Amino acid sequence: MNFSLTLFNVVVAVIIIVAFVAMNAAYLVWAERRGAGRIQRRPGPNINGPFGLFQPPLDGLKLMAKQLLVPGGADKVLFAAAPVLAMFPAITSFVTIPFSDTLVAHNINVGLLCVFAFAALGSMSILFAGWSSHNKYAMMAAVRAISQSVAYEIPMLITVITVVMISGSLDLREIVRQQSGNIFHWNIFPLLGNSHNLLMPFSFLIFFICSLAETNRAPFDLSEEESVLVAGYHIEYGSMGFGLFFMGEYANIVVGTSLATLLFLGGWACPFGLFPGVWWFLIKVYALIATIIWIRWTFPRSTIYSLLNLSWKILIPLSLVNLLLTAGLLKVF
Amino acid sequence: MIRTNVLSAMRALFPEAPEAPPVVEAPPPVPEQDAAAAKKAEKSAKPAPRVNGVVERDYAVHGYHIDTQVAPEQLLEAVNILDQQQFFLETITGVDWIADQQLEAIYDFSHFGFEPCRVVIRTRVPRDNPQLPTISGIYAGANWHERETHEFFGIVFEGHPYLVPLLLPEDADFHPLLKDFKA
Amino acid sequence: MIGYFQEIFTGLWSLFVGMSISFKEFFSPVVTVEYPYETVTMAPRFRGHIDLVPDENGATKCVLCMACERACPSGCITIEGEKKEGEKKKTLTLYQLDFTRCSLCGCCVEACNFEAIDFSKEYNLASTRKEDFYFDLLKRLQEKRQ
Amino acid sequence: MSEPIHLLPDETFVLNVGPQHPATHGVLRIKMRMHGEYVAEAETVLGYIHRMHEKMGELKTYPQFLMNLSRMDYLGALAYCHGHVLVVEKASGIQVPERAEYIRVITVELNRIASHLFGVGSFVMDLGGFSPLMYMLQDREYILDMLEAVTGARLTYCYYRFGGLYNDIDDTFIARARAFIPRCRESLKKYHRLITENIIFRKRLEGNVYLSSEMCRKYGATGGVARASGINFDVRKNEPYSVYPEFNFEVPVFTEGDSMARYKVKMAEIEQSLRIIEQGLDKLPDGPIMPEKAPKIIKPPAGDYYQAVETSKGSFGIRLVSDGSKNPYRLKLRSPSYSNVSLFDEACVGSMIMDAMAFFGSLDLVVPEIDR
Repeated sequence: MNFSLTLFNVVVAVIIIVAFVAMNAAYLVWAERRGAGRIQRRPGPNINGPFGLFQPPLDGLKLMAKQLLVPGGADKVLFAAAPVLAMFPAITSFVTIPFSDTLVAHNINVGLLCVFAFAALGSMSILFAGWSSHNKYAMMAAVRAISQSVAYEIPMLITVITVVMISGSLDLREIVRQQSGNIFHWNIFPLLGNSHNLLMPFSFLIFFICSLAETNRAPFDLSEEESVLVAGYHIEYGSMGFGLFFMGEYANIVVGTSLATLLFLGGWACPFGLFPGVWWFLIKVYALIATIIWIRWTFPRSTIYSLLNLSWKILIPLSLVNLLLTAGLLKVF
Repeated sequence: MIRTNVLSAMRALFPEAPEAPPVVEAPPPVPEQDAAAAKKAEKSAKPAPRVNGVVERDYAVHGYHIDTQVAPEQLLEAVNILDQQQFFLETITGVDWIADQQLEAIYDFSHFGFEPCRVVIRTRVPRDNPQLPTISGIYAGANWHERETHEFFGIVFEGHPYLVPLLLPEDADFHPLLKDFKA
Repeated sequence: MIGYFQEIFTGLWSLFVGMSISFKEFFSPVVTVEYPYETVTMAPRFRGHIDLVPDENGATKCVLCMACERACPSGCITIEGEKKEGEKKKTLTLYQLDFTRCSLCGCCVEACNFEAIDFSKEYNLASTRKEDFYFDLLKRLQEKRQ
Repeated sequence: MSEPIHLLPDETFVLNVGPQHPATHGVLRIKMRMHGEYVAEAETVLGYIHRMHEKMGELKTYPQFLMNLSRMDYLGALAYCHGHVLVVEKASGIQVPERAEYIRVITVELNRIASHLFGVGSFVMDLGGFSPLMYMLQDREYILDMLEAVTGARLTYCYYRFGGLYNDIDDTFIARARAFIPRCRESLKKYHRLITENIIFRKRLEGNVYLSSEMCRKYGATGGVARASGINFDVRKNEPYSVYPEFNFEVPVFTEGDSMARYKVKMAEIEQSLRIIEQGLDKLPDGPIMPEKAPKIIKPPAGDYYQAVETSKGSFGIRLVSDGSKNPYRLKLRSPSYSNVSLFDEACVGSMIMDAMAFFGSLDLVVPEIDR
């Protein structure tokens, strides 16, 4: 009885999560296009439905109506598996991500570890797609994506360790609970609150840059650079295979920003210390997503070597120093 | 300064004609010429082939200063002179003088300096066996211009590293700018 | 060492400057015209395809001098006329413009000494059939008269 | 920056960039032999939109060929038309009224700004920044609207005639041009803050594919490419034509020889073109726009004529060989980008493909002009 109830709970939760991620992915495309349009002083999609809100389902319909082509010489199994894998890490990550104190599919006390373990699978889908497509552009993109992923996992995890050290827990709920209260109790703000997180804004910056790179977003979207690699790893994908990659990118963004919110911005805590709840979590997540969109439509793309230089020469040393100093501060206070 | 340098160096190419023929430039005829003059102009449609040598031209009329006609053997020597004077290659082109059964290759050179000096080197080859030495060893940029001249006129540039059509399809065996080319 | 940090900070600052610019643009009004729903008015000198100019009776001014046909670089004008009985001059029976080849250079309009042709202001020209672009200008003129 | 690497021939592969590739701005193909991310060998393949303008020139009469010139470089078409009318006027001895020349210069410079804005914008788009292109298109749109009101066309103008112009400019045009100058200066400041100072942009472009001045000379590169490599060459200054000697402007020259310098040259040239337009509007004389006795039929006397003009891409030369008939005997179009792109094969070897494509974008190519 107890087991079947848990199973029922998990199934319902997974369905909700899939729906949440898919809706998010679809409507973030809309938001990105509208936002890009406004930044470029044009309206963006505004014909289908009010404010163009029917655009994403119609696009999905169009993609689904198209034939799924497998290029000659492609590895059929991996080629089909790659787009599915693109969505998978995002969905599984959400199983352990708490939306509020009570709203979580399945909380485990090493939730943070779990999220990173799944998120690392995302680059596998790019590798599969690039390798199986039998296309040189896709292959180059895959190699880029892997080296980028390797380079940015390191500073990202080192930075996360600082948060874990302060909170003393890998449980995401616990990390947020410690930040409850008003805006100054959040991890990002130094001095007040947890008193020994002087370097947290700095950690947040590193984390944010790394999550941009991890999710292959501009200015680090080298594996889908349209001006050289045409579309990168999903060059050979059409139909819903492409659609899944496209949605996977946005789903990964949601995961990344959710993590940033939980670790640094106080999760579902209200800035004024009032009415904490899931809405505050969502507001913060979407604010971060808006920032990411804003960044994408402002900056040119980085190069692969300056991208790797940024990681190995700047972010990793800085995050190591950050880790050491945080440890020292923890010891002192 | 550079103009006189080039002029003297070019004249040295033609030792048998030390005195350059005096430049006689007919002023451009007034546009409203009578019918007889127009007919006359039409009759003299093909300019008489000029002998090899150096001519100084009126820049205001022709748009270039020094007009050199060389024999194909002298071409590399003449181009070398310009290379030493830091000239750059504007373009290479051909003209099909079908009445004379000759093809003319025209090399346009100009200079980055502030004294305008445009030099034209022209050379004529028989139409049935058009062969010229390549200057792509001196001017790397001549590579493409020679390929273009080759595909449009059929002039063969000996020693050219890669003489295949550039603008036309790579299997094109026709030369569209020849006057007897019919599409 | 100072250079290392200076580079990081100037770099970051330039990024913030860029973001402030795009932020400002975000709240600026839209400058585009949503084409099928709203259109811009064409400039008076806009050169669309040519059209026959009606005289005060609504008939064509063309006298079949063929100047436009000769002037056209692409040979896209075809003119036919016939001599009706009891009339001195030929009358125009066909003025066809092959718009697929027209490059809108205006040589024909300049060549015309009778001001019989002029540029139209048409720009909404789209079709999936080539034949739709063989305009019979005389017919257009007659339709306009009605 | 990319170090020269030891290339192992058996570890290379061929990458076909183009003919349909976003970075080639049209249909141009580059056959690249890659060593990982590095370019080991490149061969540019042209001719995908070759239209044989030169043969058309021989088959058509002089006025009929007018419209072909604007089909070469459709972004900065007026400068090409200018070269064509100048060489025919020179050949047949037609005197152009001063007002017509001034209007030609003003419109050419406006068109040059439009071309540079689009060139820089699409270059930044190659680097992944899309919004700057959109901002630049707004300014360009203003120019195109202005030119459309005068010439009747937006890109493929047919405005200049042998001896003068198709029609005169009006007060609206002058007012709009005057309003454009401060507006463009203002947005130039914005572009500098948004692009020139941006760290990502600078990191990508500084030191990106160095071109020496000697290499530019050997390949006959002109225009912005040569001026970025320290060659002070601008046909408007070095070999003044039209009424350019009466204008006070500078030729921006940079010595770095990298893509950043090529970009900066363009931005600086926009400023100089604004200066020329400003002076041109001030000095604009009254008078006719066509000579009183414009010849109806153009028949230049036999001989050959050359005219070079400075277009937005470089020095455009036109060689006219006339045999005294209604048609040119030979019309050679020397397109600047043809020479500019010919050095790509040699220059890009050893750089990473991203840098090679950024370099390619910095050359500011318009493929119809290369292929003619």
